[in-house]
Amino acid sequence: MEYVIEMLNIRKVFGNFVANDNITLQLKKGEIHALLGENGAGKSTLMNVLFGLYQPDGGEIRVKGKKVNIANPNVANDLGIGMVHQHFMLVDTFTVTENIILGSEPTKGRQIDIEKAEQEVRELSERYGLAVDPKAKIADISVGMQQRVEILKTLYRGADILIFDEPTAVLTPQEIQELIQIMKALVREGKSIILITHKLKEIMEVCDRVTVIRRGKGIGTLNVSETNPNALASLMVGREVHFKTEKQPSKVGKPVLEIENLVVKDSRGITAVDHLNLTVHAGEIVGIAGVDGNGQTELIEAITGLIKSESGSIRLNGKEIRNLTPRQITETGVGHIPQDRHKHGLVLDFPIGENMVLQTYYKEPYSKRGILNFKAIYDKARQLIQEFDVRTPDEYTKARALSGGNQQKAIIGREVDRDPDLLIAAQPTRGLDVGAIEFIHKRLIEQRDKGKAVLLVSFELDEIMNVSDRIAVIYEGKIVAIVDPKETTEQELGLLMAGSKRKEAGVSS
Amino acid sequence: MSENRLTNILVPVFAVILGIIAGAIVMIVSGYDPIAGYSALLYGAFGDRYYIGETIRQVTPYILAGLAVAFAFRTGLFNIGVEGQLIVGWLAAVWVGVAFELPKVIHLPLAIVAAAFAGALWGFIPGFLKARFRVHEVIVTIMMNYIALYVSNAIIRSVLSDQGFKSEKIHPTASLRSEFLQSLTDYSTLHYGIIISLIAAVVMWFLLEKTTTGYELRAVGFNQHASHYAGMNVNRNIILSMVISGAFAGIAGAMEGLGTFENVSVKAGFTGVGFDGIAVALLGGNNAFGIILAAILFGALKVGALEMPSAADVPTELVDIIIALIIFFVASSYLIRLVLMRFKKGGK
Amino acid sequence: GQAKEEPKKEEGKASEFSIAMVTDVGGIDDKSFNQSAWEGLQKFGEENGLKKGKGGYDYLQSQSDADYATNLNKLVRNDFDLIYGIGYLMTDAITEIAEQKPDNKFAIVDSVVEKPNVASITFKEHEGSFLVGVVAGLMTKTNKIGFVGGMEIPLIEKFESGFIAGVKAVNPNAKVEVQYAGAFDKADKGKAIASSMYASGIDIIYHAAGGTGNGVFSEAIDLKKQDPNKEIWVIGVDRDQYEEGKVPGTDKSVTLTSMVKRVDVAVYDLATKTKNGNFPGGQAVEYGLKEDGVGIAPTTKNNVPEDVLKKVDEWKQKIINGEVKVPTTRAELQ
Amino acid sequence: MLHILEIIIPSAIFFAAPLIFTALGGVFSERSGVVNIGLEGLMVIGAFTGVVFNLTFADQFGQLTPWLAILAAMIVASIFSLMHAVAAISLRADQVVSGVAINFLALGLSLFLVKMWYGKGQTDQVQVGFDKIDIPILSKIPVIGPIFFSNGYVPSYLAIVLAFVVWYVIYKTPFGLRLRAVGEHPMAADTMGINVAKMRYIAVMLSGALAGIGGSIYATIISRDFSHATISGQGFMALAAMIFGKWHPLGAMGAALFFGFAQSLSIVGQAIPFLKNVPTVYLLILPYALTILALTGFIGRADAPKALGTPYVKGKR
Ligand SMILES: Nc1ncnc2c1ncn2[C@@H]1O[C@H](COP(=O)(O)OP(=O)(O)OP(=O)(O)O)[C@@H](O)[C@H]1O
Ligand SMILES: Nc1ncnc2c1ncn2[C@@H]1O[C@H](COP(=O)(O)OP(=O)(O)OP(=O)(O)O)[C@@H](O)[C@H]1O
Ligand SMILES: [Mg+2]
Ligand SMILES: [Mg+2]
Repeated sequence: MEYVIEMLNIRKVFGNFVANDNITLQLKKGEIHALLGENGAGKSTLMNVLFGLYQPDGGEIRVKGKKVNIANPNVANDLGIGMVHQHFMLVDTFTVTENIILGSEPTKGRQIDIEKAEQEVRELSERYGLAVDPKAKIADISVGMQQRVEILKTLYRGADILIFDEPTAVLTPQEIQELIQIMKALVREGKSIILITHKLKEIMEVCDRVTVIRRGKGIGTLNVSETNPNALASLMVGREVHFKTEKQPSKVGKPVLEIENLVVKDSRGITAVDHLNLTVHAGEIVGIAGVDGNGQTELIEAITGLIKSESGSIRLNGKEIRNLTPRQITETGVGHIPQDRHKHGLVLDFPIGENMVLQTYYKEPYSKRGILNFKAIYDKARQLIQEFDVRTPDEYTKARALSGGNQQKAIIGREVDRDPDLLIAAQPTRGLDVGAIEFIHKRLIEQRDKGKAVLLVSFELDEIMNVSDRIAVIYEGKIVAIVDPKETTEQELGLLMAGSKRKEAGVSS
Repeated sequence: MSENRLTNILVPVFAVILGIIAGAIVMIVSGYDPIAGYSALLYGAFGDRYYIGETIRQVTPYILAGLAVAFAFRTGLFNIGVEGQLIVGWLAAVWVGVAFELPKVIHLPLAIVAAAFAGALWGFIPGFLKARFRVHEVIVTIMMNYIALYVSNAIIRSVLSDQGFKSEKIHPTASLRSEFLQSLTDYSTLHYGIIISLIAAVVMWFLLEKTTTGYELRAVGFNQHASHYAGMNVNRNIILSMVISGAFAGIAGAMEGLGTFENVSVKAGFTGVGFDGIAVALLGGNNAFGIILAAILFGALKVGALEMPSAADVPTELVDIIIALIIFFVASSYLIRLVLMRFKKGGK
Repeated sequence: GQAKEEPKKEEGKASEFSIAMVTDVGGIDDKSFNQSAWEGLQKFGEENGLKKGKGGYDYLQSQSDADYATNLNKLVRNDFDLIYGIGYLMTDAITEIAEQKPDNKFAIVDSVVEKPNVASITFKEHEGSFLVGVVAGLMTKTNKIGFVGGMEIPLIEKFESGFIAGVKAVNPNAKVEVQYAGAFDKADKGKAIASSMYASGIDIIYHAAGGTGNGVFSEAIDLKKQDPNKEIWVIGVDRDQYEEGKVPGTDKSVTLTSMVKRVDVAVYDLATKTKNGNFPGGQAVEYGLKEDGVGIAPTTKNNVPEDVLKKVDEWKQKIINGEVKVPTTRAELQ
Repeated sequence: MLHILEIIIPSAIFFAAPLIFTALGGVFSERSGVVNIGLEGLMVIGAFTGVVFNLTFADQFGQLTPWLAILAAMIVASIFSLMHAVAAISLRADQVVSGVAINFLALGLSLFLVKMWYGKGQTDQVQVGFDKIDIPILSKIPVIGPIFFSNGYVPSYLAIVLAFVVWYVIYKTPFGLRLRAVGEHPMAADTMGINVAKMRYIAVMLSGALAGIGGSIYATIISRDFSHATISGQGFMALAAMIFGKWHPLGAMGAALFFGFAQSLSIVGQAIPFLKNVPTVYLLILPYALTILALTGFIGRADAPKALGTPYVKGKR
């Protein structure tokens, strides 16, 4: 058989939780093999087993026919297995080269031979058209670039079997296209690839075969040519799922958020938002499409008061809120689902309950004259938990213990419940499975139908396309176009986001 | 949940037991008689009402120092400066105690408040520098300790005395001592400070667990970004927590100045109470009630130790070894937790 | 603890006159007054056939200032007949316990407590310092002399004033450089001060700084090792510090002389008096040259020539028979 | 003025040396992600071992004794630091806590042993110390010769040399790269096949060894005996020096020298004409006040290694 990798009946148990239950996955030489499953289905776990980070509790692994015991990543490396992790494994104070050679450094004498290393990296990068600068610091390069560094790490170690764990979750359409080209190039060079992704489109586009797992169990392996997205989705979730979320045409009301000539500098003092204009009305969802790093983050942090802006004006229902404190802004009626749920969204070491009143603890009924009223707090928590179906043992459980998906639901519950006139949602579905995504999209639309204004920022074009009523394309800190999702295509958007074609700057319709 | 709480209580208990066992082993290995050693220790700590009085007297500043350390810890700050804050508190209390003549109802509270203020000021500086310039509070508090030591020595010499080595005795109206307590404990140096320290413990618990201020302080301690996002003033909370922590430490100083010594003298070195406070806080799990228990334990060990050389000629340092090991076992609670786990599993 | 108390009382009374002392944090091996006092106690104990421990002679060491009262109390409860507090730091503790236990006998060294049941022992350190000052004044080659004090307190000021007076008496144009380390246990400060003093041409340093003095010695020794013909000296304090000054690999010592303070004599003396029933309660006994309470170390002759020693003796007589009045403070020094 | 420098600088260097050694140790430990407040205690152990060894073997080894004493201190202290390593790395202890424990234990244990072995509160004075030297050629250089290269102790100069060695190791060698990776992003290091625990053990034991040296040279050169007061705060000053120096070997050395300078200024200052009438207290607090000012003013905020203080648990995100 020409399988390069065979994982047979792999079993992995954490405590008394079975993450992988007799999963079998066989990888042919030169194929791109998709691994599909919900959040927590066990994909990362399975791959971590293959990569030697975890030891299987059952089953066996064969590489090129012979049985192996992958005790640690070194063994995996020696077997030519390389992994690009879901959460990047890069030291961002190091340079690209330092990250790549880490652990197998070329030396002259006792000293690292950095010139030689940089040379090798440069050659590799050219050979696969990765175009990374060996001398650049990780902290200074884009997420897409960082991912290429991850790829180079595996190539540098001579891997011919590559594992990609949710590589596209963090990429922009352009970057995704480039990644796909890279993967094809790799396969042409005789490498084999396992690709984990939640995005069925990508599977259909690049993969030869797909293995589906659900709640730790293997459901089966199909040839991509013989299946379709809906079939895959229902296989993965175990029920019917709708991609296009149903919604009535929007009843647009008065302007809620009005931004004029806003200028914001980023932490390094470079102008990130450059005389930006944008208006969001009651009862509409405005989606901001753009390549990561074009000022989305700064724009949102400026609106919500997390960072100060240089000049311009931000009005909420006509009231100037620019450079007010976050609290003043929240109180004027802004809700914010932050991009980084772990950094901003939650105090992970607080119980879910106390996280539910993060912005309102000082108000009645949650406290009176500075004394907290825990009954009121936990009543509210219980209500939200069941209303937004947050899967947690109880409201006293630390937020840390919840899955990304459930953490996200908790945050959305909290923000929506404050009933703000403007709801800002940044990457609300990042890394979540189709089920959770569906739920969250419903909630956003619900708000809009209640006559609230919603500002959605996302790198996932199809999310933007099917949730927004208007799409504002951001490029280099400016809104370069406002388009109607019904009249545009991903291709057009992609071009706009790349800054090629310019419509008249974003004056609102 | 409750199981969790149980382990949280069991861990320090086990740590203490292990520490005491280890102490016995040390004694045996080094050729001392552990029975004699520990009975001397016990007698020296609780042997009769005098010793009990002395133990309680020692416990008093320990509770407050522990609270000071813990309060900062809970807000994510490490206050090694309790020692210095204690010294300036001591100085301030005595200063008020000798400088004014007032009725007790005013004088005593005034002296204590002065101490709290002095300590708070000493805590404010590192807090402010951390908030405003992101200067590492550990260094600043270390430096502030030395500054406190030398400055207070200088003041004692030039202001509170005429180039002497100690201030006068404080006026009785500012004293925490009482005939009653002394007669009760046969002339120990026990004073009313213990009541103050217990009140302080309640205050800390209430402030942190029950008030919005405490909610903010804890939130900032866990995650500054999220606190900022939630509209809290992170810098204000950092400063506040250092100020309150310092105030507790200052009051600890007042206990020494108004109770134990009734004056303040030039110090050749640190009192050590501030550093012991770190141990107390850690063993007490940075929790008000736990701190009281931890303080009692360490206070008893310290006072009881004095009996060991004469009664069992075991060096007093043995106690420091025991304390160290206890802290060590608390730190390595993971080990104890594992054991407890096995235990539970076996039970099922 | 009553039951526990009783039998002790019996044996306490049964056995003869018992004495004990409380040291400060220094301990009975501090090469200073604590050690000296303990030597006195031991001498008394052995001569009277006492055993160490309860009912005989004993000591307690304090771990911190807070322990003084506790330790004194411990000794009281163990029924020692005479209890010494060693060092001025114990003044308050003694005062307090003397009030609480009017029937017990106490003694304090280096300080005065006016209580009927307390005997105070002080020394005329200024007199002894005057004599070593004379030695320094006569021996200096550079006419630059140093004084290193521990903490700037009245007690140490007595050393300083007496010393300077002594120097000036025999060598008016010698200059005495005074510096305080701010602590009695900071050897590093002592060493740095000494190094700067020697570097600035000072050739004799008198230290009254306890442990801080160790630094002075180590600096002098290191310099001497580096250049054996270098003429630099240290003057020891409290006990004969000739040994501390020994230069490794030689039989030389950088200790020129030492101002010895016979705490042992005083302690022994007081114990005997009390045993014989004449306890000088409420009095302050001051030990000076006359009483052999202070003086210069016998080893002085090793490094100091005959004629100088003769001079020293002349001054000693002058002081004893009151011709010279030695200042005890800077004010008097003027 | 020059003359004053000839007094201040050598004593500055001599004050700094123990801090430099110890701070460099701290750099290793914390660069690997393990907080080490235990430096104070490790210095205590070093001082204790150094002195005891010196007293015990002076007759056998003669002039070599102090050097062998340093070696002994190094070994014993690094073994002692194993406790911290086990707690902090294997037992996932709170690293601050176990550091504090180390400090208590070191002092308690060493004094306990001193009382046991010598029957008193402090050891005798060591007889064989280090010699003051003038560095051959260099000390002859006019002006700077007498200031920098005279009246020094060999270990002091070694400290400065070592700082550069450590810099080389941490920034130029594979070991250094891995060490820093482990301190910044242990999981990344792990996936690159680096044994995180092993690296951290090595780092902590190095910090023990260096703090041991720091403590022993302090005791042998300065106090010449060991007692409760021998090491009182130097470890914390070294910690400060390390943070002040932004976890960089040369930075730490600079900071240590700065402390040393301030220290000796505060002592020698009393002898300097134009500082004579300044009240002593100002000179005494000078080093500490200056440090705070320096940190606040031009140094600004230092950022620690990212993984500092967090135990690494395989497979945990
Ligand atoms: N280190 C671990 N310890 C305990 N349980 C774990 C661990 N890692 C994963 N799990 C459990 O195993 C399940 C599978 O986790 P895994 O990360 O493989 O999911 P996944 O399919 O990668 O999810 P996602 O799509 O969100 O990446 C999770 O639900 C989690 O509860
Ligand atoms: N060490 C762990 N212990 C327990 N559960 C874990 C651990 N690591 C991951 N998990 C769980 O595994 C599941 C999938 O992990 P993962 O982090 O991929 O979740 P996610 O929803 O994808 O969030 P993310 O946005 O981080 O991808 C989640 O339920 C997560 O809580
Ligand atoms: Mg995953
Ligand atoms: Mg995920």
